[in-house]
Amino acid sequence: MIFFDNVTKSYPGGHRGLSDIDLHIEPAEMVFLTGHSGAGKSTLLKLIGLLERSTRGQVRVGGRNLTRLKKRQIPFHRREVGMIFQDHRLLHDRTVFDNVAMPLVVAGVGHSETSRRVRAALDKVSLLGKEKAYPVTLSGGEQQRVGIARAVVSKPPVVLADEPTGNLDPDLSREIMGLFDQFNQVGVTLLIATHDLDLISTLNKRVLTLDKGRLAQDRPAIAC
Amino acid sequence: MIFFDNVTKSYPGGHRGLSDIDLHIEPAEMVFLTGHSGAGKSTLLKLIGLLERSTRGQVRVGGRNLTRLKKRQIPFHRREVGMIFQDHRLLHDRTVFDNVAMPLVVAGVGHSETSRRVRAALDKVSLLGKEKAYPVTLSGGEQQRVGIARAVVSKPPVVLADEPTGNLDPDLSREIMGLFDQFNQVGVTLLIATHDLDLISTLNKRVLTLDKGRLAQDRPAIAC
Amino acid sequence: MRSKRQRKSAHLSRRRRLHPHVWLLRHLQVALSSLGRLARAPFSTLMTSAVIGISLALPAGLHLLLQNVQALSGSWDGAATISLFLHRETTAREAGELARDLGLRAGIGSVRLIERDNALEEFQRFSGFSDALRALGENPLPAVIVVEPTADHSTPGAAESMLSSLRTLRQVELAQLDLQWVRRFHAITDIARRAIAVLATLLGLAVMLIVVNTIRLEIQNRHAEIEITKLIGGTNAFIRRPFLYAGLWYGLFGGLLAWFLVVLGIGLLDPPVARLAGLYQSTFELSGMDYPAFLILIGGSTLLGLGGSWLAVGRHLSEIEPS
Amino acid sequence: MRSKRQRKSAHLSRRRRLHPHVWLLRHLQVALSSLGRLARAPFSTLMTSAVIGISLALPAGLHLLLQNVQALSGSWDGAATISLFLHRETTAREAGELARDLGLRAGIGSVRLIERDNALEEFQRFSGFSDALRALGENPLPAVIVVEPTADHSTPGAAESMLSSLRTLRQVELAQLDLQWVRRFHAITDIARRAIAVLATLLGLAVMLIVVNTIRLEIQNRHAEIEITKLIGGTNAFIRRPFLYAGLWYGLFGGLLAWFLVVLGIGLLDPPVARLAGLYQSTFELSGMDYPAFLILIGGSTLLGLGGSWLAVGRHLSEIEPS
Ligand SMILES: Nc1ncnc2c1ncn2[C@@H]1O[C@H](COP(=O)(O)OP(=O)(O)OP(=O)(O)O)[C@@H](O)[C@H]1O
Ligand SMILES: Nc1ncnc2c1ncn2[C@@H]1O[C@H](COP(=O)(O)OP(=O)(O)OP(=O)(O)O)[C@@H](O)[C@H]1O
Ligand SMILES: [Mg+2]
Ligand SMILES: [Mg+2]
Repeated sequence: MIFFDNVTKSYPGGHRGLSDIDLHIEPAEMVFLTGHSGAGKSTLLKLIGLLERSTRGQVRVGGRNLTRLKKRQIPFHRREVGMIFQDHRLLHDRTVFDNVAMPLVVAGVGHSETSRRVRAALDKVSLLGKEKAYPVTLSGGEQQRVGIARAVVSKPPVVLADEPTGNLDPDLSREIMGLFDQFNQVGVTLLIATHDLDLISTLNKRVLTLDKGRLAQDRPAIAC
Repeated sequence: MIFFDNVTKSYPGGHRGLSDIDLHIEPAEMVFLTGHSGAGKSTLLKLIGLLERSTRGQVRVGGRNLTRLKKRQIPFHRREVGMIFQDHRLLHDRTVFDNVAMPLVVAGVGHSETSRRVRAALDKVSLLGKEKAYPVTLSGGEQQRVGIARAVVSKPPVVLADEPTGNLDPDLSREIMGLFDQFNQVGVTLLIATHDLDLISTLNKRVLTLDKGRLAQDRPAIAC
Repeated sequence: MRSKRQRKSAHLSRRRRLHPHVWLLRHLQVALSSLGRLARAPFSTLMTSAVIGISLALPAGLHLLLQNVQALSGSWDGAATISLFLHRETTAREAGELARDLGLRAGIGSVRLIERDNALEEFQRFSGFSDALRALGENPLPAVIVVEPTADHSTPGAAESMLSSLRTLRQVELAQLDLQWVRRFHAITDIARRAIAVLATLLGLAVMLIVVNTIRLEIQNRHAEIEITKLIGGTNAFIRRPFLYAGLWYGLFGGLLAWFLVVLGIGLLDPPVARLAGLYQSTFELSGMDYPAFLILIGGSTLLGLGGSWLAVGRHLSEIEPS
Repeated sequence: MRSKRQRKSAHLSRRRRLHPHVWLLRHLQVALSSLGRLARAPFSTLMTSAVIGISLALPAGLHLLLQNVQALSGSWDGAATISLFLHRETTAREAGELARDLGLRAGIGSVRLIERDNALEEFQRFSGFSDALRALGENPLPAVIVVEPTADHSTPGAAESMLSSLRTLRQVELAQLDLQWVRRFHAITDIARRAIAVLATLLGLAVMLIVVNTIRLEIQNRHAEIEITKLIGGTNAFIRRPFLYAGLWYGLFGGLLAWFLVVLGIGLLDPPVARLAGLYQSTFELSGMDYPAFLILIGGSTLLGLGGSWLAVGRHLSEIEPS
């Protein structure tokens, strides 16, 4: 599903965010990404979501060569990649419902269909009661879950999450990971950057470790 | 230093963020604040920084009764309370140096003095090399440290931190906590909201636990 | 692999084509929702529209005034006229006959006879020296026949040749091609028209700039929204649309306000103009804006608004990229 | 406890008072840094200034034109004049003597004798009926003495009584108080002045609105910055200052641009005006803006800018509170 072929990302100023990454993630795989602060986790996710372009090497997602993708095709690529951020990136002047509905509105999904799917997504993250609330009135954890609902509402084949549990208490973190596992069960490919090594250790998933922009370790899930 | 006297905070709509909190934090104490997501940790910190006003009860900080503080005195109160946020709250169109210098500029500190103190603060969080960088070019952990530098640069007697290590790897988290401990040694009163129970357990500090807006537990530091 | 990739990318492009019905519906939705957004910030919307309205009201109002002046002086503005001053001995009857004969000539559109007494009256009114002339006692003025050539004989050349043929008439002491007032009047209206054109250009430009600026600031203002919309796969067209409609609405409201201001301005100017007309014993009234002019004003304003937002959107939307 | 709290709060307030020298220095810094911010977005700054400039150039330019027209017609605008039409039999010598006598009378400022031939000439030029009058052969016009009362005898009452005393002179056939042209001219300039006043008010308002709107959008735009500044203890005065200076700069630049546009406009209008003046055998030239008018334009514009930003800041800054 996701291929990195000798990918290097240099930021303006010469700083290397990623160096010579080779990587292959199968469809419907769930993979954790760890590494110290500044290791390049966010950079790797950004390359997949086309928030940045690789300096060298090829990134392919779902058969699309991102290196060659034209500018006007980027939106259509992003519709197939759900993204969850450390800082939520919610719109503070829109209700929870409207925030979650955005990917569907952008894709031109009809009104009743949108309503149905948004409710289903909010239900999954246990926020159905906060539909009409504004993000500022939510706690950090609740905002994070709104972001997750938004990322999955349009059922994208790939979901990227950048430290989705950084601001959550341990119980909620486990719950969210369970949620990701559920998505994974129905065939979604997930790539999750996290610092929470304890949590990872309780889940039997593939773990990639970055170190100063290089892939230091690739520990596969132990087949059961 | 910080007194809560039967404090309740109701949000518009009737939701109770905090209920009947009684609390006393001594000068130069370092206190952790934990609790599930939505327990009211951020709300408690906001009351101290006057980002919200209590609905009932009295909050006093450094002898000032915040309930009675006039609107135009709020800025001067905030200068004595350094705040660190989950989402950093940096200005993206200013360099790291300018971001950290803001509290000093606001307080009217002279040019060379500002420069000296900003550099000292950045040195403490090991970011002296990134002085001229813009926040977007920093990793999440680096941005968090800029936020910490900004909160302490004006040497406020009270520092509040809302999940300062949520986005950091374990090593860096420990390092930051060490930093807070250093501030504490020189007499700063610290109140830190966090989910990282493992980290707390390694440090011998007072821990407050909130549950649904109520103070559920107040475990004092074991005197050595 | 390659062919699969190509299929996929073709698929990506295909999703952009919509059924025209759906397309129209979406545009309508965006137009209404952008109107709703403006309505939710009525003060700001009113301000922008007011600035546009005032800017457009000026050239429109001045143009209307110029038209009024030209209407007032309709007779001067027509073809050149030839004045035939008859010998003072010519009797009123002879003069009348001559006028009748001239009316039948080819190339002559209309003929007006001003008899000696009327000539004095008209001259007095025209010059303002009424009492002075009355003091002369005897009427020194001859009868005058004013000949207006038909349109095809009004060119300078044709008028000149008609003049020389009329000059040979027995009863005519002096024939004069009356172009001087026309020339002066044209010089004045020329200045006015030039000034109004300069003004209209400047203010049209100003309206553009206002809209560009407003939309630009609005784009910056909705920075977060644009960034997030791009992040979740919003196309540029999708993001652009509400801004374009906002510009269109600003233009439309500005145009309507300009029209209203012109109507108001005419109302304010009417009393002093009536007083002036009174001094000239005239019953002249300012005429308002007609329907085509109204449509041009509104249409032009709307286009300026749309054009302005187009410029702003083109320049500033691509600057915002998520990171 | 209580007294300690009070002492603390007094301490908080005391920190706000600064040494005047430091205060001035800070203001200068803010003024310059806000200028720097404008310079870093030159397109936007230029646009806002351009809109303000155009809006102010209009009434300023029109006012200047009106002044020019009044200068052109300076003689009409003076005191009322009395025209004495002498009997046709009066000789040139008699007329000259009368004029000299009149010049010595109390209440009479100046006396001008128009002899019969000159009267005809002037009359011809004035009426445009030159050829027609020449055709009359004999000069029908009397000599005229134009008497201008001194300022204190120019009131309608005093002028009327002087008129009746002059009317009794032996040589005078007809005495006429010449107010008609003055009245007409005043009616016209009255319209113009009223229109310009309406315009100046509207456009002054527009400038205010533009600045209010620009600053309002800028405040929204710098939402995050304001929020964070409040968070770290920035006072309202500290946050307000750069916006006020931005308004001031916009006003100043707009005023300078308006002045430039007026100079440009005068330059553009000069050729057709010269042509028109040529038709009247005049060497009239448009005069530019003088120094006090320049100062009023710039000062007024700056004040409008500052006032506009004051309004915007008052309304919108308190809406932004950190959370
Ligand atoms: N836009 C940018 N310009 C320049 N350098 C950048 C930019 N973005 C990131 N970097 C640098 O690239 C390196 C990797 O950054 P990245 O954000 O990928 O780290 P990370 O693994 O996500 O760290 P964290 O856990 O702190 O979020 C860092 O050293 C950072 O300073
Ligand atoms: N402005 C607001 N308006 C209404 N309700 C609010 C507001 N802010 C917070 N709340 C509610 O108050 C409760 C406490 O919120 P708070 O942000 O203090 O929780 P928290 O302990 O910081 O949670 P987290 O660990 O997720 O950050 C939550 O249920 C939240 O929905
Ligand atoms: Mg990161
Ligand atoms: Mg919180």
